[in-house]
Amino acid sequence: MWAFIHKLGSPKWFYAIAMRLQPWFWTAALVLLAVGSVWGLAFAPADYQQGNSFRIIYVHVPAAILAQSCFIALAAAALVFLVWKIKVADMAAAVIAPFGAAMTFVALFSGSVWGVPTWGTWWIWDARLTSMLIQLFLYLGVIALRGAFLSRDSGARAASVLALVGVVNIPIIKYSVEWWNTLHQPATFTLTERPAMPPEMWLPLLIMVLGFYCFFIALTLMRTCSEILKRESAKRWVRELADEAPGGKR
Amino acid sequence: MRVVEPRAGLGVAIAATVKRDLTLMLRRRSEVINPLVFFALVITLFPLGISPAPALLAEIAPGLLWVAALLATQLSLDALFRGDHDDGSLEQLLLAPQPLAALVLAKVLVHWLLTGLPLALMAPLLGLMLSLPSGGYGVLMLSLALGSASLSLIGAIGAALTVGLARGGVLLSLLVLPLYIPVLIFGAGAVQVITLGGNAAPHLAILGALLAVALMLAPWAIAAALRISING
Amino acid sequence: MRVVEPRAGLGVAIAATVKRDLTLMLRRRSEVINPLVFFALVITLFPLGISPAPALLAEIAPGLLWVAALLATQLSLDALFRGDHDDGSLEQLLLAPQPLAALVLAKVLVHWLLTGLPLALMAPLLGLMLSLPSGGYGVLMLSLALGSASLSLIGAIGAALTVGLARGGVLLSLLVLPLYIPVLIFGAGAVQVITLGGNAAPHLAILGALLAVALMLAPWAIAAALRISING
Amino acid sequence: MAFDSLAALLAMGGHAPYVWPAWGVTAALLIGSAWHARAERRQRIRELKRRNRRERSAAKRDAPGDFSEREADDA
Amino acid sequence: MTFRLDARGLACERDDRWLFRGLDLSVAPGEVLRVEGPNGSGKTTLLKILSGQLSDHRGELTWGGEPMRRVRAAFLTNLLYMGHAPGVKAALTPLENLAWYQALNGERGSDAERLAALDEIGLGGFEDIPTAQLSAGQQRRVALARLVLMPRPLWVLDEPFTAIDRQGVDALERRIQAHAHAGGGVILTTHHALSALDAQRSVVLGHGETVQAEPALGSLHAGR
Amino acid sequence: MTFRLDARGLACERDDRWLFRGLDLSVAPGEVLRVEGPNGSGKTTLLKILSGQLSDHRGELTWGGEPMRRVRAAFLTNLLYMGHAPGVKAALTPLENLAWYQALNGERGSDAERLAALDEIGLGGFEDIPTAQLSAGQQRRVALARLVLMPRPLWVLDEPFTAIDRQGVDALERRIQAHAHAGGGVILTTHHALSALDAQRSVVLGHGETVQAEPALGSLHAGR
Ligand code: HEM
Ligand SMILES: Nc1ncnc2c1ncn2[C@@H]1O[C@H](COP(=O)(O)OP(=O)(O)OP(=O)(O)O)[C@@H](O)[C@H]1O
Ligand SMILES: Nc1ncnc2c1ncn2[C@@H]1O[C@H](COP(=O)(O)OP(=O)(O)OP(=O)(O)O)[C@@H](O)[C@H]1O
Ligand SMILES: [Mg+2]
Ligand SMILES: [Mg+2]
Repeated sequence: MWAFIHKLGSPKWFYAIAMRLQPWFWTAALVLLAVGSVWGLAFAPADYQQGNSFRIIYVHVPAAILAQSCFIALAAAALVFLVWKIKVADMAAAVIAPFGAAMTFVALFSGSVWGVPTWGTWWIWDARLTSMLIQLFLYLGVIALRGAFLSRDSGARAASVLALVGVVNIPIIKYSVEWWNTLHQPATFTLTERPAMPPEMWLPLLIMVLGFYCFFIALTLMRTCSEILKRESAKRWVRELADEAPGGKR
Repeated sequence: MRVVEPRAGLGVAIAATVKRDLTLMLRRRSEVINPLVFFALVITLFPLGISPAPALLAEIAPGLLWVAALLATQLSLDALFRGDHDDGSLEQLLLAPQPLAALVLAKVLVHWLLTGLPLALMAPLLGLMLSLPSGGYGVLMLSLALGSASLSLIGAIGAALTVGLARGGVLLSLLVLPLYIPVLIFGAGAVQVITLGGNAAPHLAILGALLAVALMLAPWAIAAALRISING
Repeated sequence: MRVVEPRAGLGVAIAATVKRDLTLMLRRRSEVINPLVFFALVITLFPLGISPAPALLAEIAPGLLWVAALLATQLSLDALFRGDHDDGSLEQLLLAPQPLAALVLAKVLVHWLLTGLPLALMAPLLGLMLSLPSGGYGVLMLSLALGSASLSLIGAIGAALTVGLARGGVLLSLLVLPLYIPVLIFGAGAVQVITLGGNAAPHLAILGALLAVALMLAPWAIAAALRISING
Repeated sequence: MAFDSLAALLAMGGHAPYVWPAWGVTAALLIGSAWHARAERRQRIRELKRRNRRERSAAKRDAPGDFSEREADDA
Repeated sequence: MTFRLDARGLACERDDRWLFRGLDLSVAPGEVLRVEGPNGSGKTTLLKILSGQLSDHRGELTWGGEPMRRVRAAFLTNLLYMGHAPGVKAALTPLENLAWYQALNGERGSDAERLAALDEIGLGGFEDIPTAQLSAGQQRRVALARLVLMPRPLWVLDEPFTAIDRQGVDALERRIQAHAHAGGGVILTTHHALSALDAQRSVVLGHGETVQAEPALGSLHAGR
Repeated sequence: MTFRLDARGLACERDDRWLFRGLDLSVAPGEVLRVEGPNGSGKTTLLKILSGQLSDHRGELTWGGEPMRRVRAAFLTNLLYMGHAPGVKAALTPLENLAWYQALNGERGSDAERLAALDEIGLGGFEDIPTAQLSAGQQRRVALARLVLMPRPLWVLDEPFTAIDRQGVDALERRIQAHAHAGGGVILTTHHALSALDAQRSVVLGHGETVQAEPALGSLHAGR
């Protein structure tokens, strides 16, 4: 187990394994997203209350879930990098952060668009919405901090520390934001109270969530490999690999 | 070796200074988005600190937006001359044969382009989050665009005065905030008037006039302040 | 020459660091007053930007006071390690044979003594200006005193992370303000509850708990962050 | 199929202005990041190839032998 | 027209102590004036006064016979000053740094020109790396490239040899010598023992009130 | 017990270029090791690695035979490092600066002791002036006073002669020599030609990949 982790930590090994796994995840993502989208957009029944605006759920919820998972993945990668000094973990962190921020943005955007027909407003200061917004700021902070250092190594480690501090804070933030909202007034709208969905509504949702996860994994593997090519460009195996690799001819 | 005669070249010098400052800011892209994020963050703090009730927020929205934009501009000003001072290029700027006021104006222009203008463009989004009544958005942007130019100019005077000091940050706020008050009153006033159904034109006209005055006087004041700071 | 054995002396080192930082801050007395004046100025801006109506102001007073205090603390944090970094004494602090976390805690303590504590003491005066209902003043001070200690500790992590960067200021806000939110919510909540006639004890207890957590974790995070910043 | 026609699907029962932008932004971001990842990978490979070519020709010019002696510790 | 910088009766006080008093000096084409003295004797202060950056002093400065105040712009056009801080932006590359300096002077210049200057000063191959990532000596060399690039008659250099390696010092000394031979003027301070630079005149600043002047190889121009 | 710093197989890369590779060196009591090389050859980087400030390098460091990671606290107790930045607070007086340095070391010290150290380093009379108001060389002397005040066996000095005047350089060289004679160890870089300091060993860092080592007067300890 130990040995395996350390092997995986070596860029060469990680590259080999990741490149092998990658096509499978891309395929899975493509299939799942295609099926889920068609099902969700065209075949799932309309909600009896919200009508067709309900179909936003099929992008909103996967994005929201993934946004939170990404932060946990980011913090895990940061921890691995700081404690075991495994460079691949940092390369993964570097590519996870922007994608997590993008997913947070998607959740916020789709949610506020959804809010107009259902709540009649783009934005309310609800606990969940607010903590999502704060999460976006945390992502931006991690990205900005990494970019602000001239030396890549320092930027990497600083961003890792911030990701860890942030992940300690996320539960505290969630808890406090909920406390804060119930303090002033009962929440006007809730996200959780809704009638149980029939399977033909939640099955496509499940498919979409899985599709988003596969997409995330495929993208992370691919971009981490590109990052390896960049950072390890002086190594012989990378150069030999470049000679053999197809594409890039221009 | 013969004496070199002063040559014109003011245009070249200004263009190069604008280009240099743009490059410097854009090279660290985070420098450009930071004031925007700060703006958004401060706006987020208010509902958290005050109350999430939309009616209350709508009432205080113009004031909150303007105060937050003002603080964001002002904080980013601290760096306007500090970097140049620390590495000695401010000394060289002062020893350039070109009129200092013009060079300094170029620096302020870049600051406004990358801070004030984006803030103005972003404000409607935050207005939405504070439930600002529709109808106020155009005036919000216009007043911020006009006003933030004055803020950059006035703030640069403060930045120039404090550049020699180790910790300018808070001191700068102190010097500059009182001068910001007229801009704040007419800027927030314009937005408030329009959301209450009035006519914002007079307020905007005054903002324009303030900007004209600032444009005429501030560059000289900034140049003088820099000379004083470097002298110590 | 024989090898020197590590000696205890941690107490001496901490005391000397506290004394040094106090001397440094007090020698430029303006450093101490600046956050206070910023606090007061920001509080003055709100009535100007929003509305001078006392009823409205009283309603939003706890939130405004807390947000303003938070911003004042946060702005003064940028300088916490920057001076030491620029003149090379941070390098020396890191090379000291004493545990870095303890020395750093001493620096944060001084920061709180000269920023957070005075802010808490001054807040009632500004509360008065915003027509904060009587009865809230004690809790206002207590919540600010407790809360600002957490703010100093959390903010110091951000300050340590950005100390090597040319323009830390605004980036620091981006890093630190999201982390401040729990403190803001419970701090402002405490004051609000008491002015509405409730019991602020649970809020204050949570503020205390947050402080305890920060005291335990922050020094290590700060030390790690400093090591990183110096490295690059 | 929950809709009678393509037009009905596009109209989304009057909720088109909400559903399509939400889906559109999501799709744009997903497709954009995938495309970016692909472009980035090609760019990396291209850079590496160019570098290999450059160093080979330099090596040929200077002295016979392979490029790079800096493979100190692969893996 | 040739240039001439004159100072008459310069005096400067710090902490109730005269750094120098009644100091007369002049720099004309072909002259290298070295300001000497131990640490804290006022060399930097003197150079800042001579380049018009400090105004809390007594005495008179003239440029080409005219009072400095009136011909300041003309004077600055002819001056190249390098202080303790190199005046180089850490986030810009050497090329970009030099481009800005040329533009400040009103010139557009060309990259080829700037590359040549960097090559000559020993930074060839580093022209596109952000200056922050260069070593202490390389950063100072970026500033020194201005000496090659920008034709200004009067150089005022405060410790130009700081952090420069031995070959670099030799090259720089020769460059200064060449500048003087070509009719330029140089005022400099340094604690280094100079080898290649001959025939320089010196002003020696002492501790406290006394100002001595001693001719090194040239004639005596500075004194009480 | 005496000390001994060993480095084995040190390597450091910057911008895809090896500054040095396979570098072995050691410092034992009585030895002065001079790190030489042109600007940008990696001297500062090497000194930071040796003093444990940089961690992005290869190779092993040991102190008294034990890996550095494990004996870091003990090592730091024995180290006096002076970098490019003097580490002196501008708003504090020289006396206050020194008091803090002693306290960092866990000592209380006395004003008399500190005054004596300042006197010896040539700052007598300036002990109560805020350091900001001292000249470049005087500010560096405040930092150098630590050499007199704090008895640490291993000195690591990066360009200690910067901005110091000629007498100052001589005195400092003699101080370093005396430290070595008393059984201390010194690692230093400088571009100055040293006169009083004999019997030092050198590591020469070259441009690019090569690392040569040449014995100056002592024996060869560093090399590939
Ligand atoms: C900007 C606005 C919004 C944001 C930031 C937001 C955020 C979130 C988050 C974070 C989740 C949790 C996902 C999980 O971990 O399970 C979620 C779930 C959900 N949201 Fe939203 N949301 C927004 C608006 C809306 C609106 C307007 C609706 C519809 C009325 C809605 C309906 C739902 C539903 C049905 C779920 C899944 C059920 C659940 O897990 O509670 N959201 N949203
Ligand atoms: N922060 C950094 N990031 C990347 N590269 C750096 C950094 N600092 C230095 N370098 C590179 O490392 C090389 C060695 O720098 P270093 O400061 O060790 O040189 P040095 O021998 O001390 O030179 P000098 O005599 O000029 O002080 C330089 O060529 C520089 O390009
Ligand atoms: N900002 C200042 N305020 C007050 N006094 C100052 C200031 N700067 C310098 N001095 C005083 O002026 C004297 C001369 O300083 P200056 O920097 O000119 O010396 P210098 O000859 O350049 O020395 P060095 O060889 O160390 O560079 C110093 O002794 C110092 O005490
Ligand atoms: Mg000097
Ligand atoms: Mg160096």
